[in-house]
Amino acid sequence: MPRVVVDVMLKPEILDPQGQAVANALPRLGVTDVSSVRIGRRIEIEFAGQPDLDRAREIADKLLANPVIEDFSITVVDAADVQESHP
Amino acid sequence: MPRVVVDVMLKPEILDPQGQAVANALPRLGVTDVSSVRIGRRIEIEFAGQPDLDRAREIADKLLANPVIEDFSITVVDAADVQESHP
Amino acid sequence: MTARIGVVTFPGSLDDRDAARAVRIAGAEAVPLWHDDADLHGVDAVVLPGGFSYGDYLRCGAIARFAPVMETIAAGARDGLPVLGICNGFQILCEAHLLPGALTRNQHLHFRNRDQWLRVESAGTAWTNAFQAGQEVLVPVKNGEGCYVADERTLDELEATGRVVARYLHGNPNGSLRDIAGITNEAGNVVGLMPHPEHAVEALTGPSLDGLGFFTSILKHLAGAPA
Amino acid sequence: MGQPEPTLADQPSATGPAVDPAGLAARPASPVPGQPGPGQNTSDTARAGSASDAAELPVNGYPNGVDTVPHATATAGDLQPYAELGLRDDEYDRIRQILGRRPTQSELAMYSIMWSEHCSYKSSKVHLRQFSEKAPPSDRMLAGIGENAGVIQISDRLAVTFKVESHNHPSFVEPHQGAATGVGGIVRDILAMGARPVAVMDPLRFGAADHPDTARVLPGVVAGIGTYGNSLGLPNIGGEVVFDPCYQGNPLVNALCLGVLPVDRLQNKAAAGPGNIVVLMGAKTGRDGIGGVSVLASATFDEGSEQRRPSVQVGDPFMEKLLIEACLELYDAGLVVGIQDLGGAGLTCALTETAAAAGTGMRVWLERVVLREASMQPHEILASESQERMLLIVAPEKLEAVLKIAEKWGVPASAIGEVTGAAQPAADGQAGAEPGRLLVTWQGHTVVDVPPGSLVDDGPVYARPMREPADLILLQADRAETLPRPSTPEALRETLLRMIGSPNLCDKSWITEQYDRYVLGNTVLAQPEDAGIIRIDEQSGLGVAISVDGNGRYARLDPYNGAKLALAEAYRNVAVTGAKPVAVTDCLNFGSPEDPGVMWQFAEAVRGLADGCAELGIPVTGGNVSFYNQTGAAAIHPTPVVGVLGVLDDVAQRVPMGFARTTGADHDLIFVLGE
Ligand SMILES: Nc1ncnc2c1ncn2[C@@H]1O[C@H](COP(=O)(O)OP(=O)(O)O)[C@@H](O)[C@H]1O
Repeated sequence: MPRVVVDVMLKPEILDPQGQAVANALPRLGVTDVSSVRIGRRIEIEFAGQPDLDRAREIADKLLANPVIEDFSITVVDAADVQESHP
Repeated sequence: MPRVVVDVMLKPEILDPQGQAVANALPRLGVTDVSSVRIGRRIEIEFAGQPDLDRAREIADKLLANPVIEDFSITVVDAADVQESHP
Repeated sequence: MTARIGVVTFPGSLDDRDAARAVRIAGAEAVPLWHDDADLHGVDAVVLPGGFSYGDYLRCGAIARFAPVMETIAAGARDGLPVLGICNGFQILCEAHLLPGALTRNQHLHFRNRDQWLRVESAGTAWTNAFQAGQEVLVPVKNGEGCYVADERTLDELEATGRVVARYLHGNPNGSLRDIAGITNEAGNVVGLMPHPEHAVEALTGPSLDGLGFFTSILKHLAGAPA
Repeated sequence: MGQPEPTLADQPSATGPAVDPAGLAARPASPVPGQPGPGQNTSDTARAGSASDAAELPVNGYPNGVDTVPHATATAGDLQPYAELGLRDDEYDRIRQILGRRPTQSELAMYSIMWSEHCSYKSSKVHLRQFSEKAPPSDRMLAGIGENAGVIQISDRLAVTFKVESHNHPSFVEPHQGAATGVGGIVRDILAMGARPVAVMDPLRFGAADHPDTARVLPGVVAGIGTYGNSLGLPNIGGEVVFDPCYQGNPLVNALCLGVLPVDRLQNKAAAGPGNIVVLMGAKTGRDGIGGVSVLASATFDEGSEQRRPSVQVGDPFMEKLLIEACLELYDAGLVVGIQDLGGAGLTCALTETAAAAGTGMRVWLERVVLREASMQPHEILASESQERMLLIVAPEKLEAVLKIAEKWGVPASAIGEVTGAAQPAADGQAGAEPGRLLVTWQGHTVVDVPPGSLVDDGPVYARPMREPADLILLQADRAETLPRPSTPEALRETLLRMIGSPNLCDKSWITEQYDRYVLGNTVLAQPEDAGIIRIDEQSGLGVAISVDGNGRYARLDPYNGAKLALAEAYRNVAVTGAKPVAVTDCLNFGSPEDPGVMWQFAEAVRGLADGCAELGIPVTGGNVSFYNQTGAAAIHPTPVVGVLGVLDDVAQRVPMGFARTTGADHDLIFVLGE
């Protein structure tokens, strides 16, 4: 079944302490070539019928993201078509 | 600059209280045709040079996702090419 | 007549009985309000207590904002109804756009509970008129997402118009911009506070009695307000 | 309202005007369309036994895709994976003997989890008896060992209940969720007694502070405990943080909860009254921790554990908070006959324990359980350890009111069965509902037909071999007196600095700051005090003090005295606040009971604790045994953790730990009491 995915990320100017914490931990894993890590939310919405993009946009705008600090983007994904998945 | 995106979602059989809370709140916004909401993390990693997928996979496996309860998937995105973004 | 102060309970509210206790100790009647009941039962002021409304899933306060009682409170607040949001209540007020800015994850990523010194910056609000501007008070903080953020323009405006109600002293417990612990709206009737004054109202259980001032303030305010 | 609230116990915190019941949070998932009224709806039982079972084509190796009682009877010779489920040959034989046939798949799952060490206490039972046998008489104890938690009367009107439990293994696998659900579990035990949970404590033990895995486990555990307790609005009033390499592969996460109840609100778990309805209330049932009890709690983490890695439970503290409020409202309205929390062994444990406690039978329609995943098999539904669920026994005429309160709080609830009589034939005279049996059907097929007591009370009991560990003499010979002592001021200074800087003695506020200690507004003492104190009655000042203590290193050297030492320390910590110690709870964390050395340590520790309690004149009211805490062949130090509860008539009289200046005096005298 197709689903709508809403990605919510902190606006670039808002500090992301979680992402920073991950970035700071990387050298300990031997990873030194990462310049930035940002952590946001991925929200997968399944509709009973046809996925409704306008509806999803409305939900995202009113509830899923706080426009004061966050941006969001919306995509429709075919569930069968999910990328390389681990494990 | 291209970046690597790691999407981390709870395994399907694991309870997702966040998603459930959002799903339960939707009727109050007048949305009644959503059958399920799952909430995970979207992690955007920028590499200093060329994004390194294997590296990203290793980071995801060791640090970003807990394989006991979560699955992850990895994609390379061209930052210029980010989908419709609000607001 | 004793003032009637409503204390709202959302599913997941935790400090509601504490807020009610503080209201009573201050000498008013605490009136329980229920999230699903849009009727404010004629209260003179409202406290949105601390806790984890709706589990604080998604974002703190994001879901509570849509509760029926909030619609009435928002409308009332715009007409001057005094509203105090404590911790989760502050988060709800920001989510409902009754106050500017937002509360985000503590910079150190931990929940933090400690006794915190504050400076009351503005004694001109409905909830702080019992203090002197500049007065230092000791009140517990306890939150995981108490880091106040807003854009520079908003922050400047809050400062310029005296709408920063309280600031953290001797160490900022969560990374709030400009050490902001509480703010008010333009009219001074809506106040959001991250620290918990309701936990500083009894010598036996709190670090001080300083929190009581927020609750006696509202009585003073109501006594002075035209009926 | 507007009346001062007299006590913590008797007011639901969050009852607003009960105007419109429908909470936004969650609409109960379709509560019970067709109620099983007493005596009706048994026709599907009859169908279960009919020939249709055999006629269908096999799916999953079973006709109809499910192993039924008639099928099990017809295929007595089928091999079953009992060994993989942790059952011994003789245990499996006993099951066949009890049933007079091979167990169905569901029954096998049920026996394997109920007869596991974790649920049956099969290795510890013979020793734990001493707690009752040696216990001093107490007229305060309203409920004791065997109940969900011990209940102690503290005034004419009020009682408290408290208990400590372990969640060690899950917390190693998934520290955050493991620890969080540990708190959730003990809170439901307290709730099941009729109490409002009012405080938590968390005795913790980790490997070396500088070991990399401690950096994974400790923050997760602390965040898990913090998140769950904070979100429930329960002040954390104390605990322990101990580092020792012996806990490296096996951290100890113990959690204690305190609850308060009016004496007349005491609940019990007996499923009394044939015709009463069995209601499952709380979160939906999913595939959480299936096999968790048998695999997770009775096996060690060695190679190969990768494959049988248990599915971990994820906690939802918000649901638990709603569940608490809903239960308290049900109690206050007098709507439940019996109640039991669902923890380890899930529905299996709750159904059999409630029925066995009353000596009744039970009839359950498994398809009425609200599922998170529709594809779940009956044995999975029975074994699921989904969190935040309670089982209620409700009189039929009260059912509607019960469902209404659940709906008000946004908690799913559904009637899944009914209590059947101990000596009463099925109401419609058909075969099936035999007296005093647990009969479970799934979509018309009988999947379980067992005497409930056989799972609960008649499990195996072992007097395991015990032998003093061979290295003990050597360890004891290495006496403290022989250690070098600092003899110069410099050496003394160096020793002192080393001690102050050691992780075991250093300030713990970096952990305790992550816990809410103010919520509920009755915390009189908490960290860094020796004991936590909670005010119970705001009018009179009546309150209780609790301390938890343990010393694994001491217990390793001498388990008998090590247990006594833990008891004595907790007792002293409570007494110095001014409280009178009245009750004990304990969590006994040990290695494998199949190791005679560990078994000896266990027996000694239990004997020590029982003797210590007898000497001090206070009873053990409940607790928990956690075995198999080891990595490979190496067991942790024997670690009995002991909690002592004391009563203060007026918490304003408590004595805090810090020296306080006496007003008017220019100096104070310091005395040392004791030897
Ligand atoms: N995991 C914990 N959770 C809550 N409180 C804790 C925890 N660990 C330690 N504490 C508290 O911190 C204080 C100091 O602990 P500790 O150094 O172990 O003291 P003591 O040795 O006197 O028991 C005590 O009040 C104790 O209850």
